[in-house]
Amino acid sequence: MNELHTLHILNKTPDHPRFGECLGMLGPDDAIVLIENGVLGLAAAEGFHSARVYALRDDVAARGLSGSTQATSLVDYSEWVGLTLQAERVISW
Amino acid sequence: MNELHTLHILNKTPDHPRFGECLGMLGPDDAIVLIENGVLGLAAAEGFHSARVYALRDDVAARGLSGSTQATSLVDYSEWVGLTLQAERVISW
Amino acid sequence: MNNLDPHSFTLVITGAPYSTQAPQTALSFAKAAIAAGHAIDRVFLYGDGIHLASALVTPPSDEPHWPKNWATFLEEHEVPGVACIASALRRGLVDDKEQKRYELDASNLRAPFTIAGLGEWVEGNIKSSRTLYFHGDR
Amino acid sequence: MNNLDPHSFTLVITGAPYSTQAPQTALSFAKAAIAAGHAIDRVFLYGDGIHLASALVTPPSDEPHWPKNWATFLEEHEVPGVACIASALRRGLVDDKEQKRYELDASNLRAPFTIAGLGEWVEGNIKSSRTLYFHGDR
Amino acid sequence: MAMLIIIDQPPYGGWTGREALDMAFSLAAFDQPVSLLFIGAGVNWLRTGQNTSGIEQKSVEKNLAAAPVFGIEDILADRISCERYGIAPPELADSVVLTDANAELLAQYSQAAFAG
Amino acid sequence: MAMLIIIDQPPYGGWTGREALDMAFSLAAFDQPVSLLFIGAGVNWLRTGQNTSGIEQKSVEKNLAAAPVFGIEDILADRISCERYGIAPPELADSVVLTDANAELLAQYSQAAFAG
Repeated sequence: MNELHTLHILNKTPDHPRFGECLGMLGPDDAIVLIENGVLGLAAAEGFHSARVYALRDDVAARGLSGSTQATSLVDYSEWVGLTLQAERVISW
Repeated sequence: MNELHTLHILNKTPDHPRFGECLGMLGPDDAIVLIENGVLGLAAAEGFHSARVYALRDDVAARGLSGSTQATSLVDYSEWVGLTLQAERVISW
Repeated sequence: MNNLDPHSFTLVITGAPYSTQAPQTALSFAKAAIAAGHAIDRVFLYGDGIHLASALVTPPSDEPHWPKNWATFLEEHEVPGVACIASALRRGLVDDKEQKRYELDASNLRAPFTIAGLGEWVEGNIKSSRTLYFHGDR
Repeated sequence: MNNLDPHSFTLVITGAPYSTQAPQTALSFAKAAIAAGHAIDRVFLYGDGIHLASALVTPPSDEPHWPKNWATFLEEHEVPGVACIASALRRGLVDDKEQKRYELDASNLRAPFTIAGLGEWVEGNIKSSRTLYFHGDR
Repeated sequence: MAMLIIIDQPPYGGWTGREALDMAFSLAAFDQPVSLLFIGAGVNWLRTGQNTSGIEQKSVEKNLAAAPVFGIEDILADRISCERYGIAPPELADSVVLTDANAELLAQYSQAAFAG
Repeated sequence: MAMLIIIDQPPYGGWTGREALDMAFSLAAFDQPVSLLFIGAGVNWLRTGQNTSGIEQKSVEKNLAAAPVFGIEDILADRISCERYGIAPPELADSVVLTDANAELLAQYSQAAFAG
C-alpha cells in the first residue's frame, strides 16, 4: 500500500461548492472516501484525478448506486476507520 | 411599468446550485430580488439575462457592495413588499 | 392586482435563527407589509424554522433576540404564529399538550406561538394574497 | 502509525438529527471504531449539531431515535458527550445550571450529555489520535 | 391553477425532500392541485433499487410511488438533471414525466415553492 | 504543525463562518498554532466597508482584524476565489495573504477543518 497523505471525507452532492473545493485540493497521494450524498459523485461521473476513491457501502446502496462503482472500492464503517488511521491527515468536507 | 410575470427572490450565494437553477428558469418578463447572500451575485458578475434585477439595500450594505450596483435597483423592504404584489407569482429560491 | 389596496400575506420561515438570516429578513418584511397597510394572515414555521419558537433560546446580550422579537411582533399585531407539529416533534419543540402525551420532562414552546399541522399552511396559502418563503442559504 | 494498535478519536458533530445524516453516520463510525478496539475520547456537538442532545426530540415511533441511541452509546462505553455552550444557548439547549442563570422556564439537555466550552474540543483535539468532523450536506 | 413543489436535494443526506413531499401530500389532502418537480441533485429521488437498511432510514421510493394515489397531479423530472446524474428513462416510473425546467414550465403554475 | 480552519461561506447569511472563527480563537487561546483559509464565497469576509446596521448583526470586519492580536498565525485567501468575487488586493488588509488553495498548501498543516 502506498503512502496516504490526506484522506478526504466528502459528504456533499456534486453540485455543492465544497465538492469542487475538495477536488481542487486533492494531491496525487491522497484518497477520497465518498459518504452520504457524496456518493452521488459516482453517478455524476466526476473526475477524481489520480486519487484513490472509496465509497461507503451503506450510502451507495441507499442511493441505488451499487451498480455504478467500477473504479471505486466499497468500504464498510470498519474499513473507513482504518483509512482514517492510515492517513497522515483527515479532512471532512 | 411592464408586466411582471414571476418575481424570483434569490437568497443563495452564486456558488449554490439553486442560484443556477433560478437563472435557468428566468423568463423575459421576470424580475429578481437579490437578498441576503444572493446579493453576492452582484460581486461575482453573474449574468441575469434580460430580467430586471433588484437588490435589498440593507443586505448590499452589510456585504460592502454598495459600490457595485450599476445596473441594479436598490430596494428597501417596503419596495420589496410592493414587488411581491405586482408580480403574478413569487418564488423564493 | 393593485398593490396599494390592502392585501394579506402568509409567511413561511424554514431557516433557524442563529444559523440562517431567514427570521431577520422575514421580520423586516413583515413590518414593512404592516406599515404599508397590508395584513399578515399567519406565520408558519417549517423544518428548521421551528427553532424560532423556542422559549429557551438565549443569545448573548449584545445580539438581537429573534424569538423574543418575533413573539413581540406577533402579539402586537395579533398575528398567529404556528410551528408545524411534525417538524417540531422531530426537532425537540413541544408544548404542554405534547409534553403530556409523550411523557416528556419539559415543554419549550414560546407564547404566542402554537403547534399545529400543515393544514394551517394550506389554509394560509388559500386565504392570503401571497405566500412567501424565507429559507436558509444552504 | 499502525492502525491495528489501539487509537483514540474525538468526534465532532455539526449536523442536526432529522435535518442531516451526520448523527447516524457518526454513530456508525463510533461503533466501528470501538469494535476495532479503539477508543472514543469524547463527542463534541457544535453548531446545529447540539440539537442531538435535546431531551425533547420525539420522532415518529417507526423512525430511529438518534438522541436516545447516542445517549445509550455514550453511557454504554462511558464516552463523554459535550455540547458547545455558545452554540447551545443560541439554539435553545440548556441544562439546569443555565436554566437558573438565565431564569428560563425549563431545561432540555438529555443525560449523559453535558454543556461546556470549546476548550473541550481543543483538549480532545490534542489528546486524540484523530479528530473527525461530521457535517450536514448544506 | 396549481402549486409546483420543487425538490432539488437528494434523499437521505437531508430531510428537505421529505418535508417537500409532506407539503405536496397536505395540499392534495385538502383537494388543492399540486405537482412535483425534481431538479438538480433532487432527481436522485427517482433512481430505482434504493436499499436503505444500512442507514436506518425508510426508502423514499415507496413514498413517491404513493404520490399519484394521494392525488398529486404530475411528477416532473428535469431532463438535463437526469442526464447529469445518469438516470435514464427506463429507470423512471411510468408516473414520472421528463420536462425542461424553464420559464414556460413555471408559467403553468400559480405558485412554486421549496420546502427549505 | 498547525491547524488550518477553512471558511467557505460568506458572512451574515449563515453562522458557520462565525463559528469557524470561534474555533480558531479557542485554539489560539490554548496556544495551539492555527491559521485561517478563506475560499469560495468565504472570501467575502474580506471585503471592506461592510455596514451591517440594517440587518442587526455585528460586522465581521472587526472580529477578523482582531485575529492576529489573538494569536492566529496566518490569514490566507484563495487567489481565484478573490478574483471571482472581485476582491482586489488593495481591499485586503495587510494581514491577509493571497495563496492558491491546493494540495501543497494543505500539506503544510497537520489538520484542517470546517465549522459546519
